[in-house]
Parts: sequence; structure tokens; C-alpha cells
Amino acid sequence: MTNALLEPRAVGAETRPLLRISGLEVAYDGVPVTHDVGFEMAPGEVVALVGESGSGKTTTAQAVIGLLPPNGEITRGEIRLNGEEVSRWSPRRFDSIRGSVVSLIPQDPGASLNPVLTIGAQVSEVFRLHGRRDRAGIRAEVLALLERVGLSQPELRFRQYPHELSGGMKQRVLIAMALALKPALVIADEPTSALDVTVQKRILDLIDELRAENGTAVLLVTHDLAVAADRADRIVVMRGGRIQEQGPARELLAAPKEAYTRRLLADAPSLSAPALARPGRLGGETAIEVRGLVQNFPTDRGGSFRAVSNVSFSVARGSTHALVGESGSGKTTTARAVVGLRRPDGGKILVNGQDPAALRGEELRQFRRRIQLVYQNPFASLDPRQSLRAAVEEPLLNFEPLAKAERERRVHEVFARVQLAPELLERRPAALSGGQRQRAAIARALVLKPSILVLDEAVSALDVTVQAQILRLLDELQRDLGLTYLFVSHDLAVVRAISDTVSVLQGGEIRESGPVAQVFEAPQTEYARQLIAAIPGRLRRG
Amino acid sequence: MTRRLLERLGQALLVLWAAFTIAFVLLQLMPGDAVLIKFVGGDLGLSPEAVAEIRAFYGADAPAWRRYLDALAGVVTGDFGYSIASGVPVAEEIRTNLPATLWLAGLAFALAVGLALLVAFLATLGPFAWLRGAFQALPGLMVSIPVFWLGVLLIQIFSFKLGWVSVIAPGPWERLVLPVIAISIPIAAPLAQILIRNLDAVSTAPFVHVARAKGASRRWVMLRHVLRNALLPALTIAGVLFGELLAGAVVTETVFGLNGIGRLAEQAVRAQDAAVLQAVVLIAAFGFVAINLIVDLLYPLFDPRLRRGGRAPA
Amino acid sequence: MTLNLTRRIFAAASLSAALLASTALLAETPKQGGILVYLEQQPHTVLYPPAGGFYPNGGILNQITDKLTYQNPETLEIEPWIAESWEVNEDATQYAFKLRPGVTFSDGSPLDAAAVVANFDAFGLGDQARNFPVSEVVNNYERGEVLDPLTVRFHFKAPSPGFLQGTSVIGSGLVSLATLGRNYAELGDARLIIGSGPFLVKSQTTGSEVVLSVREDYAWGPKLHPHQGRAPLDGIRYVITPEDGVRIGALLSGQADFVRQIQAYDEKQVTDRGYALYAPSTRGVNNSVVFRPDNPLVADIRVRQALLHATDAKEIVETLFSANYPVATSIIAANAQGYVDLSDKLTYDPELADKLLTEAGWIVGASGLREKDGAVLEFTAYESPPQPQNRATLQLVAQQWGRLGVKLNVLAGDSGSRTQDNLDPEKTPVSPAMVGRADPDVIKSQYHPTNRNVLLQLGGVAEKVKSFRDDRLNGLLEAVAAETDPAKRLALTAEVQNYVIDQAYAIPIFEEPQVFGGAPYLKGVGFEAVGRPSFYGAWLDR
Amino acid sequence: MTDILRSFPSAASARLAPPRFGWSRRPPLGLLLAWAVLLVAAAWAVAPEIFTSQSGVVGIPSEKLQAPSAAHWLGTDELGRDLLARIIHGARYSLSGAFLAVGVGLVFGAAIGLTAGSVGGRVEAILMRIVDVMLAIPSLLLALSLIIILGFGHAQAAIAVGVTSIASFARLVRSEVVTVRRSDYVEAAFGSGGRFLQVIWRHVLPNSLTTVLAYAALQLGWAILQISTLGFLGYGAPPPTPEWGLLIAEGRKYMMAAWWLTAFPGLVVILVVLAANRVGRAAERATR
Repeated sequence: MTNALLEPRAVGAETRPLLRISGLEVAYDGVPVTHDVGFEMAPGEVVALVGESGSGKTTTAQAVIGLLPPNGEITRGEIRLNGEEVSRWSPRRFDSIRGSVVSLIPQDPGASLNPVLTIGAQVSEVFRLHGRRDRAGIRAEVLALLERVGLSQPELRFRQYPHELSGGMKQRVLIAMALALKPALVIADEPTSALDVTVQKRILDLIDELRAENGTAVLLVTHDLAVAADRADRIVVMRGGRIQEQGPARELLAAPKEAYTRRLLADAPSLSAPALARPGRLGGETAIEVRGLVQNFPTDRGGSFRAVSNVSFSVARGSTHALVGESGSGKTTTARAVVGLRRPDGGKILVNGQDPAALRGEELRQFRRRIQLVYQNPFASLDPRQSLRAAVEEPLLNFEPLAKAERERRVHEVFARVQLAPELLERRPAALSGGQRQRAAIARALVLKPSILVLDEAVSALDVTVQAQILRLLDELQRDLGLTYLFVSHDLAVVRAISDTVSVLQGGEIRESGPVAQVFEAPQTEYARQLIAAIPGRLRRG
Repeated sequence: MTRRLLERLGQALLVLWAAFTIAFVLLQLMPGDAVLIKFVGGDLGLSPEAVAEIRAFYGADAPAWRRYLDALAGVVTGDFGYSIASGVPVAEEIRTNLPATLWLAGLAFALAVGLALLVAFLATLGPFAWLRGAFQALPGLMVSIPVFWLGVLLIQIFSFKLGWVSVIAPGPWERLVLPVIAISIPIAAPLAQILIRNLDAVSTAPFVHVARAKGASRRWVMLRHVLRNALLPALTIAGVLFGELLAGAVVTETVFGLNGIGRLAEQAVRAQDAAVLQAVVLIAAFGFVAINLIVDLLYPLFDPRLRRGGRAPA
Repeated sequence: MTLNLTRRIFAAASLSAALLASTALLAETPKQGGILVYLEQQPHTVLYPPAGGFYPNGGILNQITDKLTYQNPETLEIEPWIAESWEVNEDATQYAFKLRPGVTFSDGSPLDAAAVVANFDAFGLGDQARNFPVSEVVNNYERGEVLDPLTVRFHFKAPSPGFLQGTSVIGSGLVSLATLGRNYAELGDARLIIGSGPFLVKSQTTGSEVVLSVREDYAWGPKLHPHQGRAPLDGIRYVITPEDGVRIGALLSGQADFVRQIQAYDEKQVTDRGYALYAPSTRGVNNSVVFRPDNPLVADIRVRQALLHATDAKEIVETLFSANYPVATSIIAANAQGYVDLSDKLTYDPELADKLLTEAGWIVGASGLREKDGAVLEFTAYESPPQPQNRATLQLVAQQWGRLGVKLNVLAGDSGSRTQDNLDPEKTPVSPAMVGRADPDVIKSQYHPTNRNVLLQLGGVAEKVKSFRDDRLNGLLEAVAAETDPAKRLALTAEVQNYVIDQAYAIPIFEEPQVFGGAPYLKGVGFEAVGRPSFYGAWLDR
Repeated sequence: MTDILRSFPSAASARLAPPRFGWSRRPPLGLLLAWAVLLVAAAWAVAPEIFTSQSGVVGIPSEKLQAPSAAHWLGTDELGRDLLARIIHGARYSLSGAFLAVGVGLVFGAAIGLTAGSVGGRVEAILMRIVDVMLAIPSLLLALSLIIILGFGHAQAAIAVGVTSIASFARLVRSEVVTVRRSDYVEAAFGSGGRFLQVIWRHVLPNSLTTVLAYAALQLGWAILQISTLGFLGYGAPPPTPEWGLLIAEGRKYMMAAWWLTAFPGLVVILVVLAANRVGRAAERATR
């Protein structure tokens, strides 16, 4: 096949765009989900495709690499790669340029490697698919590649299976596969959203480096405007399957033309300045007191693993304390112990002066009226078979008998509190958006009038704009009801926006703690400094 | 590893003991006993005294607990006792019947696996949409056919009408052809269903998408990535299929007049031939437990995720 | 000329064809060789010769054992076999037999006077230690005496006129001392039966197959038998094929040579295709429904008579059976010894039945069933699987009785329940009478309480019987057995038949033949007096 | 420990790409046909008189073993009974038997599974060992033995079949219960002061039952097959009950003389089982 695309560095590459999409319409089962999408990419350029879930950004990216789901098809428009219209190519013809001319860095490194093949086999496959046959040569090249993407002990990695690698390592392997044949265009589809912040930064840095090395263009698909701001030359903002706005990153961020872009910018916690003015609420009565908490988990082999060791902090009534850390840091375990869902293996917890570990049966039930947990995933924390009314009413039924009218009043009251329309009361969770669900979950937590809310990654699963709304709601509730929050999050930007005090956890221990301003502006420990440096958007801000 | 293995073996023994005990209790609850059925119901014109003597000869006049302990002690020492219905030692009954059933079940299983693979492939990779649809619906039909009905039909058509295979040929092989087909079809159905479901599920897994992005064709992806991942979970229903095979053996051995454990078991139930039934239940339970144990132990060989050790920091 | 014994011949397509075949048989010399495939419905149970009444047992025993005498199936004359000659004293209390020299069992041991005495001692006296029951054909036996190695004399406590014929039946087959040394319970294993017959047991697969092979040195067939010397067949393979449909299908598709139990509805297929149908009569008790008068429901003779007249045997035979199954005209077959025609007493007369039931106080109630003092005229009977189409027969009987408001429930039941309940008149007031065996003293062995006791009188195996006992009937039965004068014996037999029908103890339905099917190329099959096949002279013409 | 964004993107992409088998548009033709078959069978069971004027148990002896004709669409049996009438009248026994069998399995299996899954610990270990034992005993032999103990009859056969399915129901219910019990909303229900039994009743039971009920629908077809297998082996309803398995079992003897007695009841069983499976599968898909 004589194919200009197989020569990505062909003469004239500078003069014509590497990728040119125009009037693209993709339909699933005949229903269009993108409309008139069009943009261009120059060779070596980084373009960020930004949007919230459902905006059509992933669909567009899939169309470019010719891997739409079986029920999807391109109904209108064209995709030109190096000037050639590829959207109508036969699958076989497309196979020949995938991996060599266009390649993909996928979203979820955990599931993107075949669990039953070794890393070596999977990376080698790229070479074999594109005509290389010499085993030894491939092996040498793969080992070099693994080393290049920053994997230690490449010989060992070559033999290992995916489950033996951490998330960050897997993403490095995937990057190695995507860049193995030095393609002209790499599509990076949310390449870091499943990773911890520090890892996220290192991976993005790696992609940047390799891009610079090979002159590869990158189409970066992301929901995170901050990431786009840090990495992209140009930004394309999508919403509801349409392009809202596009332009050079600097210009677009500095002077967004569209209202939607402005809102995205305003709502992105890492880009905007601390949004919520925190009045001095410290120094009051202590609501939560944790001293020397130890939590162990049994392991498969009958041993035990210390998830939390010697964690101490206290939270003043009416204030917000954040537990921040990466996955495995022990922050959620700590929060669950505070709510009384786990008994500590050591140390002491006092909540409103009571030790949840010492409570049994009825006392524990009564204790739970005062402290409520809000979960990360509003899809999982509401019973799919219950209407919102039943879900919110249920806690009331668990305690002293209330007249029906009184219950009704309380339900409506708390619904109004979380700014949910009363007509949603009869709906089931499946009929609600993520934001509405999380509001309902908060309503359920509030209906018993607790004094403390423990929020476990309560906004992490939400789109930025929704996230911002919920954060504002939480702030209002705290002010109006005098609530105390224990806020668990991996997202430092969000933590900075809502917390008064913060404890930074790593490996089950507190690395640093103190008032937010102090920790963020003048971190004392190396780990805290790294974490804060990894918050995306800093490059842009400055 | 060894501790886990010992634990599993202990559990297996417990299951075997319980199965044996349940079989014994069930037999006690049945009206009459083997001696009554054979020597009174059997139209032999024996006097009540003669029947009582025969009962004493077999030790069938002892109290239940005594017989239970005797039978248990016998089994532990490898003595399965005497079949009242046929008058030969149970061990010999098993020896003559087990190989036939093992062949029947083994061949049927092999055919079922082949059939399931074929159907699953055609259902997911077949050339035309209508063909794929037809093959997707096929397992549903296969599982709806009563084995005995299929057996009767197969005999009528292929043996009696077309004369292709004999159902009473002297060698074991020719007689096995139709029964093997009859059993394998309903066994293949759930297997095919699981395979189709897995192939569908694995085909949409992110790693398949990634492999395609590397430039792999659909076929390459199917063979190298999808197949192994889709086949693995099918292993877990091996134990269930074993039970199905046994039930299939009972029915087909009856329809085709083959000898084997299945028919032996059914006849033992009918004749309340305690020693035989207990032995069959033990063998079946042993098979079930052993297969599950083997699958459990083998699974890690095929799925590196279940291999112990070497876990990197999360 | 074996075919003539069968009263009704359906050989080949027509009777003339059968005659042709039989004349051909005279002219042809048998071809030697080949294995006969015999499909049998049920597996054998015990091969102790006196248990040979059960057809599957007899079908095997008849080939592997010889008898002292041979009853010519045509003439019913007793002819020499192992005994070359015999003498009987006046009052039939002493029998002396002169044995044929040079006869051996298949284990090589001689069949001499000692062996014969051992056999008849076991048959006539039973053996407590070995659980051998007393043979029903040997009555009043006292002892056997070895006069010289080839001469024996048997002594009887009382006259035993039936003994000479008794030495010719399958139940008096001679087995070696080794076999007699076994326990009764072991004799389910065919390989343990060592006889002197033309075939010997080569192998058995319990419950499914028995293979016989020819004895090359066999030279002592019945003296007047058309065939002499080694049997033409090389062997016989008995395959247990319980499925009716498979047996007939296998025969017609050429996979089997000879099958037992061709059902009436399949007869046409057999003859239409030119296959031979053999339907030797069993000359025994007719297929009947019998009452258990111990049960109060049928204690009233009027009820029994009513049901007798409510049963339309003709309809049953026409619906379910064929010309090989004559409608019963007595309790025994028309060609059995001592038969009298009682068809006048066996009329189908629903009006009479209605009258009798009404007289007895059974009035049709609201449910449509007859009632009396709160009791309903409802019976339960277990079907008897070995009898031809017994389930359908009973259902048709139930339909016929149903027209008169009498309910008959037909149960399939497991063997245990069936055996137990069939011994309990409360549970089974009526029962199909089994004709699984054929004995010379058929009526006595069917009705006498110490034998098969079908009426369930006091004093038999049935322990649940409360009071019923008919001494007149038993007296008559014993008189028949003891009577030495043939004429008087016949008269007594006639009296018994009349008595049973007058008392309406049984409803005879049809005369049961043994219907066999044979391939057109199978020749020379013989049948003994009660319909069990003999393959001594059989050969395959192919 | 937290599974950041793990479940969220998949749910979002599911929304983006509509599922291939959806209820969103008209149900597929096959499913409609399956429902139609089941409705007809149910109608036969409820009011057989509407569909046939002939008796299912009493025949006309003179019209025995007739081939299918205008008078007897599916022919007659050895006693001159109309086969179609017998099939129609038999629906009641076969369907009620299937429901009874599945009911027995469901109720007892759910009780065991729910107790094991929600109480946990030693109780769970013991119950699941018992389930293991039940699975290890060949189900057909267990059913045959139970029938001998319970006596012969169509209800007894159904119960025996039901008992053999308890173990698989118990396993499924337990695994569902364990999943549901681990879910956030159950923890939240406890967290808002719910008592053990209340939470089990309000959340765990209903949420685990959806899958289980779909499985039960699938089991209906299986139960019909099992009951007819028992009938075939001679352990079914006593004659003249026109239960379908019994029809095949009886009819097969006449295979050479009257093929229709075997063929048609077999086809009816296949159709109904197929329909029940189709509907069950659709239900299962809808709950997933």
C-alpha cells in the first residue's frame, strides 16, 4: 500500500494540517451525538478537547482513530489525516495506520492491559502487528522503550503481568505502546484521570517529553480544564456534542468568549482563586478528637496490614477539617472509624465527647443521629428501588415516631435546604442527574439534624460545574446549620476551597497538618510540597 | 498453599461424608427395602420365613444406626458391600459400569465444548447479522430440548430410519454415538451462552480497544486477547456441568439401554439397593468435589491474576 | 416341528408363508455359526432354576440347563432327555430314572446320579442355609437315592402325580454341585450358573447384557428333537432393552435377530415387513384384575360381581390388543389343562352391574360417584409394568367402571410402595394379577395363600390381612394338587374355575401370549410348553 | 482505598452509548412471540374448556391411534383420547408443577441465602457447607429418592424438583445479598440508625431479589424439563393425568406406530420452555 500516512514526516507536513476534522456528525443507533464538529491540528501540536461527561469529546476522539463502538457510525463530515480522508476507510486499511500513524493512550490503565498476557508480550505486539518479525530485535527495542517511559527494572517488567504493576506503571506501559512506532498523532483520552495527582503530573510530563522528542502531535481529551491549561497549545471546548469555543490556550483562558467556557473556568477549583471566604471558625469547642488512631486490615495470607498508624487530629465545632492524600493513604479508613463503621485497633476517637468504639446496639444507633456519612458515588449510595421521598424519610422512621404530617414537613424542609425541587420527591435515583443524587444523599444525611457530616470524596465523582454547586451548597449549609465537616478528598484544589484545617496523609500517617492557608502556602514537608506542586493549573496561574 | 489445600481437602471429605449420610437417611425414609422389592415383589414365590432369612443374610434386619455404622466403616475401608438387587459386590458393579459412563460423559463433554465454541464463534464472529442472530438464539433452543425426547428422536431417525448407527452393536463405540450427541446438546447450550456473553463482554473491554488501537485486526484481537479471557470464566461452571452430565447419563443410558453408572443409579433407586446407591452418590459427590477442587487449583495456571505472590505495591 | 406348538402363527406375511417356512425348515440343513442378538425387556433376577418362572430368567436358563425329561411342545408328551428311561410306581410315590452316560456340566464335572439327587434335594426340600426356596413343581418330596452312578430314585411322602412333568420344566434345570454350593442371593450372577445345556454363560454385564457361547462338545439334546449335537449358533447375546420402541425398531432395522415382548400395536409393523411374529400361549392364568375381599369395599360379593359385569374385556382387547390376545373365557387360558369355558358367566352387562351395586346399597351421589354410609366406591390399583400395556388396560378399566360411578385410581408407584401396598388389602382392594411366571399347577400357585396369594388371604406373606380366608377355595386347590387320577383332577380344576368366577374373585380379561418377533432369516426357534424360547435348534440363514 | 472515578466514567459512557439491547424502543419480535406462547399456555391451564371440547382423560376407544386429521388435529392415543385435548388439559399440571418447583426452590433458597448472606460468620459458613453438600449430590438421584419418599404425584414431583434447585437458589441469593450488603446504600441505611432486620427487609431483600426473580423465570423452563424427565423415567404424575412429560413418556412406546404421540408433546414442551427462557433472559437483562 502506498500510503502517505505511513510517512508522517513527509515533505510539506508543515504546510498542511496533520488532522483536519470538519462537519463531523457521529450517531449511535441512528441518533446523532455530535454535531458539526470541526477543528484542525498541526504536526507536533497539543490540542486539548475539553468538556464534561456527555459532551461528545470521547466520541470525537474515537472517530479519529476509527474505533467507534459497534452501534456508532460517522453519518456526516470528514476526517482528514495528512490530507487523506480516512473516515470511510475499510477496517483493514485503517488497521495498518493504527498504532503506527495514530495511536491511543487510554483512559483507564487498570483495565486497558490484557490481564493474561505479560507486559513484554503486549508491547512487542505493536511491533509484530506492523510487520516486525525478529524476536530478539523486538525484545531489545521493547526493553529500551520500557526504560524510556521510566519503568525501573525493564527486564522484570517484561516478564510481569499487568496486575503486578501499579496504576502509574501500567499507564507508562500504555504510553510505551502508543509511542513505540513514533506515530504522528497520539490520542490521549483522559490519560490521567484514574491516577493520583502526583502520578498524574509525572505521566503528563512524560507524554510532554516524548512528544517533544518525536514531534508527535497529541489530542488530549480531558474533563479537567486545568490539565488542558497546563499542557495544551490549543483548546477545544465541547458541550452537548457541539464545539462551544476553540482557540489558542492562552487566549482562550485569558479571555473566554462563551459563557460556558467562563463558567468552566470559574468552577474549576484549581484554576480559580479560593472561592469561599472562610471566616475564622477555629478555636471553638472540639467536635471530633482523634488520638493515635491505628487501623489494621487482615491480608490474604493471614497476616495484617497497617492502613492507619498513629493518626491524630481534632476538628473544632462548625469548622471543616480535610483529610487529604492519595489512594492508600488511609484517609477513608480514618473517616469510617470516626463514623463508627470500624473499630480502631488502637488509639481513641471522641465525637461530641463520645467514643463510638465503646458504643453498642441502641447507643450506637443514637450516636449515629449526630454524625452522618456522605459517600463518594451518589449512584451507589441511594437504594435504586427507593423513591427519594422514601430514602429521605427512612432515617426519621428509624427513630422516635413522628406523625406523618411532621415527617412530611421535615422531608420538604430538608429538600428545600439542598435546593431540590419538591417534584423530584417521587423519582427514583436512576431518573436523576449525578448532582441531584448527591443533593438527595446530603438531604438524607441532614434529615436527622446531625451536628457532624463526614464527606468521603463527596464531590470527586461529579463534573466540575456540578462539583462547584455542591461545594457552594455545603458551605451554605455549614453556615446556616453550624455543621462540622470532616472532608475526605484526594483533590487538593477542592480541599483548599472548602477547608479550614487540613491533615495530609501518606501511607497511613499524617505528614503535615494545620490551617489550610499555612499548609498550602508554606508546606513544611517534602511530600506536601510535591502534592501541592502536582495540582494541575499551576503552570497557567503562574 | 499447603494449608489452604489441606483445608479444602478437609472440606471435601466433610462434603463426602454428608452426602453419604444424606443418601443413607433418604433410603431409610423410603417405603420398603431392597429385600422386599426383590424377593417379595420379584414374583419368586418365597415364604415369609425365607424372606426373613435373606434379610438376615444381607444384614438388612439390623437397626438403622448399626447398618449406617457398618456401611460407613465399610466405605472407609474400601468395602462397598453387596448389591441386593443383582447379587454381586457393589465394587464389581461399579467396576463394570463406571468406565462406560466415563466414556459417555467424557466424549459428550468434549463434543459439548466443541459445539459450544462453534456456536459462540458463529454467534459473535459469524459473517452476517442474521446468521449471528440465529446462532445467538441457538443455545436457548438447545437447552429447551428434553434429552430423552431428543434421544428417542435420534434413535428413530439415525438408527432405525437411516440405519447409520446401531444402538445395540456389540462394541462400545458405535452405541455411544447417538447418546453422546443427545447429552452433549443441552450441555453445550449453557456453555455456549456463557461463551457468547463473555465474548461480548470481553470484546468491549478497554484492553481490546487498546489492542485495536495498536492496529490489530478483529480476528487477531479475538484470537489473542478475547478468547482466553472469555474462556476462563467458563471453567467455573465445570462442576455444575458435571452434575448435568450425570443426569444426562441417567436419562440417555435408559433411553439407549446402555449400561453405566447412570442407569445403575436409577435402578438402584428403584430397587432401593442401598449399597449401590450410596456408592454412586459417593462417586458422584467425589467427582463434583474433585472437579471443583481441580478447577480451583488449576485456575491460577490460566489466570495469572490468581497466582500468589509477586504483587507490586498498589 | 416347533412352529406348530404356537397356537397362532403370524409368520412372514401370511399363514401360507409360515407353512412354507416350516416345510422349508424340514428340508434345509441348518447353517452353523453366528451370534444371535436377543433383546430382552427386563434383566434377569436370580438364575436358581426354580426361579425360572420369571420370563427373563427362564429365557436364559432354558439355554444353559438340561432337564431330566423333555416335554414335546406339540404333543405335550414326556420324552427322554438326560433320563433315558424311567419307572413310576402305582401310587406315584417313587420315581426311578436311568441317566444318559457321558453328560458333563460346562465346568467338566459329570452329570451323574449324585448330581441329580443333589439338584432335586435342593429343589424339593429347599436349603435353609443357602436360602433355597422349595420348588413349586416338586410336591411331597421326601428324598433322592443314588442306585448306581447312572440311576436315581426319588421317594415321596405322598402321591406326587405331577412330578414326571415337573422334571421337564425350566424350574427343574440341572446345575452343577458348584452352583448348588452357592447362596441363593449370589445366584443373580449368571456366570455362577453351571449347567449342562447347549450353551454356557460367557460373560455378563449386570443389568444390561449376558453373552452365551455354544458348547462344542454338546451331544445330549432331547432324544427326539429334530436337531442333534452341537447347537448351530455360536452364541447368544442377550441385550436388556427396556424401551419397547427401541426393541421393535432395532428388530425392524436389522440390528437384532429376536426380541421378546412385541406390543400389540407394533405387531402390524412386524408382519407388514415380512418379519416373523411368534405368539406362543403361556397356557397359564389369564391376565386378570383380582379382588382382595379382606377390604370391606369389595367384601360384598355383589360389588365384585357388579364390577365383573362392568368390565368390557372385549372392548379392552379390541382397543389395545390383537388377535394374539384372545378375550378370556375363564381364569385360565383355553389351551391350559382342565380349562372350562365360562364365557356365559363373564358377560359385559352394565345394567346388571348397576342393579347389583344398587342392591348392595351403593347409590350414585352428588359427586357422580357411588356412595354408601359416607364411604365412596373408589379403588386404587398399582399398574404392573411387566404385563403388556397394563397401564392402558387399567385406564380403560377405570373408564369403564367410571361409567357406573366407580372410581379406579391407577398408580405407577415405586417398587417399594407397590410391593408393600400390594400386600395390604386396605391400600389395594383390586390389583392386576401378575402372570410373570408359568407353572403347571397354575391356579393353585396363583391363588393359594402359601403360594402367590393374589387374593391376600390370611396365612400368606401379607401380614396386614385381618380376617379373609376362603377355606373352600384352598381346599379345592389342595385337592387338585394331590389328586392322582387325571380325570378327577380335571373335574376339580373345572370346579375351581367355576368357584373363583362365581365368587367374582377375579375379572379375567385376556389370555396372555408371549409375543416375540424374529428376523426373517432366523429359523428353527423352539418354544417350550409355556412359551419360553429355546435356541438349541435355531440358526441364522444368512 | 477509595475508588476514585472508577465506576463513574463507565456509567457515564453507558449513558453515552445506548446499550445494544434496550427496552427503549419496541421489544424484539422474538420476545413478543415468547410472551404470546406463554399467554396461550397459561390460558390453557386456566380454562382448557375454551380451547377444546374434548376430554383430556376419557377417550373413544374405537378412535384409537389415529393420525392427525381434521377431527383430531394432533391425532389420538392408544385409548382414543384426542392428543391436542390432552396437551391443553395438561398445561395446568405442567405449568403449576413448574411454578411449584420454582416456588419451593425460591422460597427455601432465598431463606438460606438471605440468612447466610446477611448474618455472615459461622452461620454463613455452615449454611454454605450444607449448600455444597446439596450441590454434590446428583440432583436427579435426589429428586427420584424424594419422590419415592413423598409418593408419586405431580405435586410431589414438582416439590422434588424444587428441592433440588434450593442449593443453586441459595448460592445466587447469598452472592446477591453479599453484594447488596456491601453497597453504600445499605451501609447508609445502617448509618442512619436502621435496625438489622429493618435494613434487610427494606433494602437487602428487594435489591437482591430482582436478579433472583429473573433467575427464577429462567428456572421455570428448567423445571418443566426436569418434571418431564421424571415423568419419562416413570416418576411423574400417575395416569391418566395428561402432564406433558408423561405424554412423551407414554407416547414413546408408540413411536413406531404413532409418531405424533411423541413428537407433538415434545414440540410443545420445547416451545414453552423456549418461551419461558426467552422471557426470563429478557427479565434478567432488564435487571442488570
